[in-house]
Amino acid sequence: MSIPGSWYLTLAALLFSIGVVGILVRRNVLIMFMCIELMLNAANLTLVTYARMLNDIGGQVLVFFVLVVAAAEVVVGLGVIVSIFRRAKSTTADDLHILKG
Amino acid sequence: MMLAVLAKLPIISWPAILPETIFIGGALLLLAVSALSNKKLSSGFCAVYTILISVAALGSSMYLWDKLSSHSSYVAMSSSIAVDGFGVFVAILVCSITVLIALAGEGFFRDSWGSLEFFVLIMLSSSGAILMAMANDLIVVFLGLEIMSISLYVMTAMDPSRTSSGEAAIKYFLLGGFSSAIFIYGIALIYGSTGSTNLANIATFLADNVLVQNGVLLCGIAFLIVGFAFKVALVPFHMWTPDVYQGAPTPATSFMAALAKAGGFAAFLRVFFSTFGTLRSDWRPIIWVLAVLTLLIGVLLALVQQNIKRMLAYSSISHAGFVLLGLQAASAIGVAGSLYYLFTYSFLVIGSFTVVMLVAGEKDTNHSLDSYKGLARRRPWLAGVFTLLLLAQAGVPFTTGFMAKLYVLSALISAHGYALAVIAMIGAAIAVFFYLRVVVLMYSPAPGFAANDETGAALDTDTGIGESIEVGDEAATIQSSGMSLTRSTALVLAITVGITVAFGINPAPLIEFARHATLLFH
Amino acid sequence: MIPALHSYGTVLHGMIFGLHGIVFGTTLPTLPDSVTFFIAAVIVLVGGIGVVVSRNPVHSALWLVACLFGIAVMFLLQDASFLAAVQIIVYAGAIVVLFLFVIMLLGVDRPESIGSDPLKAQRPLAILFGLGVLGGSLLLGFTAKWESGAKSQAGRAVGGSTNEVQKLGKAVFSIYLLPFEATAALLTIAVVGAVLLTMHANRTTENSKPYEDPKPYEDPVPDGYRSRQGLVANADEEVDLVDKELDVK
Amino acid sequence: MIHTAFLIPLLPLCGFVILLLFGRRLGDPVAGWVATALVAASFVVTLITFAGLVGLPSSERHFIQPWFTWISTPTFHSKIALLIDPLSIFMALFVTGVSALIHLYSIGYMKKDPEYHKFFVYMNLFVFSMLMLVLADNLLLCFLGWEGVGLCSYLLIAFWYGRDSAASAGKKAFIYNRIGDTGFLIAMFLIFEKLKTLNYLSIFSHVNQLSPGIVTAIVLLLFLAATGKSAQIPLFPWLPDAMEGPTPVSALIHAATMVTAGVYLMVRFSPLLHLTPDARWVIAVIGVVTAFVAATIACAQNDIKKILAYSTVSQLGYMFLAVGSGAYVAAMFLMIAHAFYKALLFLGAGSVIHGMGDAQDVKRMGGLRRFMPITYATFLVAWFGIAGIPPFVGFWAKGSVLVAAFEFSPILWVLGAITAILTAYYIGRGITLTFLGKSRWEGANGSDLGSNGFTPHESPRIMLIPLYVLSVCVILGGFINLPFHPSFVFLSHWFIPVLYPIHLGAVGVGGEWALSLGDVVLALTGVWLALHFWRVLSDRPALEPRFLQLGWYVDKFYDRAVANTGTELASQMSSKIEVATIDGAVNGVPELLGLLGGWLRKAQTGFVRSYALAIALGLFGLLIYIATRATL
Repeated sequence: MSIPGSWYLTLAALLFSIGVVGILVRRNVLIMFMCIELMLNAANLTLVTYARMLNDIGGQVLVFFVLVVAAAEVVVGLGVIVSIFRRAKSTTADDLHILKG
Repeated sequence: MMLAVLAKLPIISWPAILPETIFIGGALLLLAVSALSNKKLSSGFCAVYTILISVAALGSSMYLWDKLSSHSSYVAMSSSIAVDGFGVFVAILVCSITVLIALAGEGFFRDSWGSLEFFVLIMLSSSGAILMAMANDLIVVFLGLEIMSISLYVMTAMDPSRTSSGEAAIKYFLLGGFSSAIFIYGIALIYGSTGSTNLANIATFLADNVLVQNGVLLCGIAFLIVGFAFKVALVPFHMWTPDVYQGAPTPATSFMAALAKAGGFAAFLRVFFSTFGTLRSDWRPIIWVLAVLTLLIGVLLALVQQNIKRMLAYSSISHAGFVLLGLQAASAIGVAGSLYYLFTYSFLVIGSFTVVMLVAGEKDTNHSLDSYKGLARRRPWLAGVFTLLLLAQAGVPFTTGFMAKLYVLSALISAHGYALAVIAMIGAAIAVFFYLRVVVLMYSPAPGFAANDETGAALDTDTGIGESIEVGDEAATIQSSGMSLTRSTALVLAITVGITVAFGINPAPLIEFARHATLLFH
Repeated sequence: MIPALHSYGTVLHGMIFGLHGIVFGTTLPTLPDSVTFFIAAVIVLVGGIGVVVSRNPVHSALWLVACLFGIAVMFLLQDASFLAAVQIIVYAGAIVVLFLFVIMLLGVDRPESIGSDPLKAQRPLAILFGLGVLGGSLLLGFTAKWESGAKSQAGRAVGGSTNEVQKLGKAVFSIYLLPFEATAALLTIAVVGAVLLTMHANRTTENSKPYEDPKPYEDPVPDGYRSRQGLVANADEEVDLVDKELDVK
Repeated sequence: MIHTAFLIPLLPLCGFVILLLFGRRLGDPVAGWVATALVAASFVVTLITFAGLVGLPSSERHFIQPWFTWISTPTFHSKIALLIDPLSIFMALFVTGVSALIHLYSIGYMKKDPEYHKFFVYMNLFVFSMLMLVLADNLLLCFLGWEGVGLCSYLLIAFWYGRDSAASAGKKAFIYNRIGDTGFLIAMFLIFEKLKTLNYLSIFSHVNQLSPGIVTAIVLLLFLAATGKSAQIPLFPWLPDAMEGPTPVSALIHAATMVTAGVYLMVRFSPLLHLTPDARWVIAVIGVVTAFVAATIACAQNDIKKILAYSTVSQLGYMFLAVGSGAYVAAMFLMIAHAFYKALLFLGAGSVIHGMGDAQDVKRMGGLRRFMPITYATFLVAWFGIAGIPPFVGFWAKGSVLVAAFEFSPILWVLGAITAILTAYYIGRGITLTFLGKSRWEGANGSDLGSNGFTPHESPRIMLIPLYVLSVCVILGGFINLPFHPSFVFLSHWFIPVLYPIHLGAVGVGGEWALSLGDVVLALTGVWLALHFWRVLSDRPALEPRFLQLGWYVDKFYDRAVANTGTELASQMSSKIEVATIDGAVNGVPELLGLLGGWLRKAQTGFVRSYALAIALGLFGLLIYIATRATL
C-alpha cells in the first residue's frame, strides 16, 4: 500500500502556509517572489496527489499549466524587478511606499 | 494506433473561440510585422490595426450572439469553453473596451516608448478576459486570468519616466502572484473534492451527490473567492487598487479598471452563480460581508483623496460592491443586473480616465485634484463631459449609472436583501459627495484667476500627497498643462458619453440584452 | 547491522503508522515508500522554511531548489515520473536559475537584516494568519478525510495499455487542448513584457524622482548584452522571437 | 393626427439642446427666435393633435403613446409614454400657447441681458418639463416633470443671481417646493405599495381596491405636493418672493403654468377625490381661506408684481375651492381664464416696469395712461377679466366656481364672494395708482424727464403683440363654456370622458342666475371701491395695515419658528463638531465621513506586505467562517 494521500496533502498545506508567511514577513522582493513559487508548488503537489487519489490524469495535466504560468510570471516579474531596480536601486519592498493613502 | 489517436482528437470548433483567436492572432501578426519591418511602426498604425482587430473580434462575438439567438448555447473544445449568452455578452463588452482603449492609447502614446507593446498587450489581455468569461473549466478561468493579469502587470510598469509606475507594478505583481497562488490552490482543492475542474462536471457532481464531508470543497471555494475578490478589488483584497491605478500610465489604468472588472466578474458570476449555485447558502453570507465592506470602505476612502486617479480607484471599488449585489441576489435577474452594471460602468470609467489622461498632460503627472480647479473655464467641453461622467457614476437619473444601480438594487430587494440594499444606498449617497467635489472644483475659479496668495497657500498644503506636480509655480503649471484633444480621444469621449446618455434615457435595449444574456446561461 | 536497522525501522514504522491507523483508519504504506516520503518531506519543509528565513537571497534560491527537488520526489512517489522530470528541468533548471541570474545581475546578494521588522505588528500577525490558514485548511481537510468519493473525469491515470506520458499527451491534446493553446498567449506576453521592461528601463528620463539610496549603482554590463542575457534563460523556443524583437528595437 | 403628439414635448427639448450647445454663439436675438419658434411649433402640433382628438367620438378620445420602457426591473416597470386625453391635451394647448406668447415677449424684454441665451435655455427646458408633467401617463414621469419645472423655476427666479434677494428667493422657492415634494413621493410610494403600479389608468381602474383611509391619505399627500407647487396655505410665501425673477418668468411660470400644476394634479386624480369627501373638504377650505388671505394681503402691497403674485395665490385658492367642491371643469375653466388675464397683467406690468426703467413701486407711478396707452388698455381688459365683469372670461369662470361652491357649502361661498370683491378692488387699486391720478415718480412734475434720465414710454411692438393676443383671449375666452344652453358648454362636454361630472344642481337655473347677478354686483362694488379710494389720494394707511403689508406675518412666523430654530440647531451642531473639522464652511456629515476615511486611510500604508497581510486576513476570516459551515 502506498503512502496515503492525506500525508501529501498535509505536507502541501504546510508548504503553502510557509509560503504565505514568507510573503508576509520578508522584505526582499525576490524572496517574496520565491515564496509565491512555494505556494504554487504546494498547489502542484495537491493536484498530483488528488490525481492519484482519484486515479485521474487531469490533475497531472493541470500541473503543466501551473508550470507554464509560473514560468511566465517569473519572466515578467523579474523583468519588473530589474526595471524598477534601475530606478530605485533597491529590491527591498519596504522602500517602495510612495504610493499610499 | 495513429488513427485511434486522431479519432480521439477533439474537433476544434473555430467559431466558438473566434474572438480570442482573432485577438491572439492579431497580436502575433503585429509582432511579426514589426519584427520584419525596417522602421519602427508608428503608434497611429498600431492603433488603427488594433481597432480593426478589435472590431473584427467584436463582429465575431456579434456573430456568436446572433447564432445563439437562433440556436441554443453549447460547449465546445471538449467542454472547456461555453458558448452562451453570458459569455458572449462579456466578450462583446471586452471587444468594445479594447476598441476604446486603442483609441485612447493612440492619443496618449504618440510614438513614444512602448506604443507597439501597449497595443499588443491590450489585444492579448482582452483575449484573456474573453477566455475567462467563456470558460467552462476552472483551469481555463485560471489561464485567462493569468493572461489578462500578466499583461496588466507589464502595462503598469510601462512608463519609464515615473518611478511610481514601477512601484505600482511591483505591488500589483507580487500581490497578484500571491492571489493567483491562492486561487490555484483553491482549484486544486475543488478538483480533489469533485473530481474535475470542468464547471459542468462540477455542477453535475454537486447536483447528484450530497457531500457528507464538504470541508475540502468549501475550503477550495474560500480560496477561489479570495482569488476573484482580489482581481475585482473587493475589500479587504482591494489594497493594491489605488496604488496601481495611480502608478500605471493612465490608458493602462483605464484599461485595467474596465477589463479586469469585466473579466473577473464574468468568471466570478459564472462559477458561483452557475456552478456552485447549489451551495449558495454557504457562499452568500461571505458575499454579503464582502459587499458591505466594499461598498462602505470604497466610498469612505474616496472621500479623502487628493489625487483624481486614487479617487476614481476607490470609486471603482465601490462600484465593484454594487456589481457584487447582483451576485448576492443569486438570481438570474441579479446576474443580469451585474452584467448591465459592468457594461455601463466600463464605458463610464473609460470615459472618466480618458478625461484624466487629457488633463494629466504629456508627462502623465497632473493628477492632483488641484489640476481640476477652474477646468470649466479653460476647457469647457472637457469639464462638461467629465461632469456628466462623474454624475453618471454617482447615479444621477437619466444616465446609465442610475439605471444600473436601480437594477441591481431591485434585484437585491426581490431577493429580500433589504439591509444590504439600505447599506448600498447609503454608500451611493456618500459617493455623491466626492463626485460633486470634483465637479465643484472644475466650476470654481482657477487659481490663476483668483487671488494668488490664497490659492498658492492652499496648493502648498494639498500637494503633499502622492507624487503630484512640484510645488513651485503651480498656476503656471496648471495653466499650461493638459493634452490637446485629438480626434481619437474625442471619439472615445463621444462614444462613452453617447452611450451613457442614450442608454440612460432609454435603457430598455441594453437591459433586454443583459437579461437575454443570462437567459442563455449554459 | 543492516537487518537490525531495518527492524528498528520496522518498529518505528509500525509505531508511526499504527498511530496513523488509529487516527485515520487506513492501511499502512510500505516501508521503503514511507522512508522516502519522510526524507523528501523533510527536504521540502526544510527547503521551504529555508527560503523564508535565509538572510541572503542566493541562499533562499538554493533552498528553493532543495524544496523543488523534494516535491519532484513526491511526484515520483505518486506515479508522476514525467512531471517529476519536468519539475526539475523547468523549475530547478530554468526558473531558479533565472532567479539566481537576476540576483547576481542586480548585485543584491547582500544579506538582509531580518532581526526585526519595521512594521511592528507585521510579523506576529503574519505568523498568526499563516498558522490560521494552515490550521483552517488542515482542519477542513482532516474532517473531510481529504476525500470526496468523486470519480475520475479526465481519464484514468494508472492502468490501461498506455503509459503515463502517452496519457498525459492525449489529455493535453484532447480535453485540455484549449488551455494548452491559451498558454501560447501567456508565453507571448511573457516575451513581450520582458523585452519591453528591460529595454525601456534604459530610457529612464530625468523626470523621474530616484528613490533615495546612498550607494550609486554602477552598471558594469553593456545594455544590449544585459537585455539578451535576461531573456535567454527564458525558454528555448522563445529565443528566436526575442532576437527578432531585439533587432527591431 | 394623433401620432405626431410625441413632437409636443420633443420640440422644446430640441430647443433646449440646441440652445445649450450653440446658444452663446447664436446670441441675441437669434437664440430667442429659435426658442420661440420651437415652442410655437409645439403649439401648432398640439393644435393638430387637438383637432385630431376633436374629430373622434368622445369615448375614444384617449391614447397612450409609448416611447420606450424607461425602467424595467423585476418588480417595477415604468414606461416613458404620453397620455393623450382631453385633460392633458387641453393643458398642453394652453401651456404651449401661453408659452409661445411669453417667449415672443421675452425676445424684447430680455434684450441686452448678458445671459440672454441662458434665459431661453431655461425657458425651453421649462416648457419641456411642464409638458412632460401634463402629458405623462404615469406618476413617476409626472414627478420628473414636476421636479423639472421646480428646477427651472428655481433657476429662473435666481436668474439674476448677482442680487442677494434673487438668490435667496430662489432658495426659498426650492425649499418650499421640496416640502411639498415629500408629499408627492410618499403618495407615490403608497400607491405603488398598494397597487404595484404608477400608471394613471391602472391606478384609476383599480381604485376600488384601496380602502377609504388610504384614498384619503393619498389625496391629502398629493394635495400637500399641490400646496407647495401652487402656493397654498401653508406653503405660499415663496411665490411673492419668486417675483425676483424676470417678469416673463413671473408671467409664465409663476402665474400661468407651473403654479397650476397642483390644480392639474388634483383634477387628474379626480377619480380618487371623488371617493373621499373628507379630503375634498380639506381642499376646499384651504383653497378658499388661501384665496381670502392672499386677497387681503394683495390689497396692501405696493410692489406691482407683488400685488399680482398675491393675486395669483388667491386665484389658485379659487381653483382649489372648485376642486374641493367637485367642480373640476370649473377649476380647469378658471385655470385657463386665469392664465389669460394673469399673463396679460404680468406682461402689462413688465411693460410698465420696462417703461419706467425697472421701477416697481406703484406709489411712485401714476398718470402713466398718457405715456403707455396700449398697456393701459390691456390692463383694463385684464382688470375686467379678473374682476368678473361680463362678458369677460373671468365672469364665466369665476361664476361657475362660485356656483359650485355655493352648492357644496354656502359658508365657503360667502368667503369666496368677499374675496371676489377684494379681487376687483386690489387690481383696481393697482391700476388706479399706476395709470390714473398724478404722476408721482421723481422729477415727474417739473418735466417729463425723470431724475435717473428716463421717460416713461410704450414698449416695442414685439412686446405688445402678446398683449393684443391675450386681450382678445380675455374678452372672448368665456365662450368656451357658456352656461346658457347645454350645447354651449363646450368645455364640460370636452371633459366628460375624463372628469367626474359632479353636478349637484341644488340651486337650480334660477339660483344660478341670481348668483351670477350677485357676482356682477360684487365685481362692480370692488371696481367702484378701488376708484373711489385711490383715484385722488395715494396714501391711505388705514387701508394698508401693517399686518397685511407683511402678509399676515406668515413669513416672520416661519422665520422664527422654523428657520431660526434650524439655524440655531445647525450652529450648535457645527460648533460641536467644529473642533474636529478642518474647514468650518463645509457641513458636518461629509467631514465626519472624511474623518472616518482619513482614519481608514492609515491602513493603506504603501507597504506591499501590509496589503498582503490584508489578503491573508481576509483568507483567514473566510476559513474561519467556512469552518462553521463545514460538516466537522
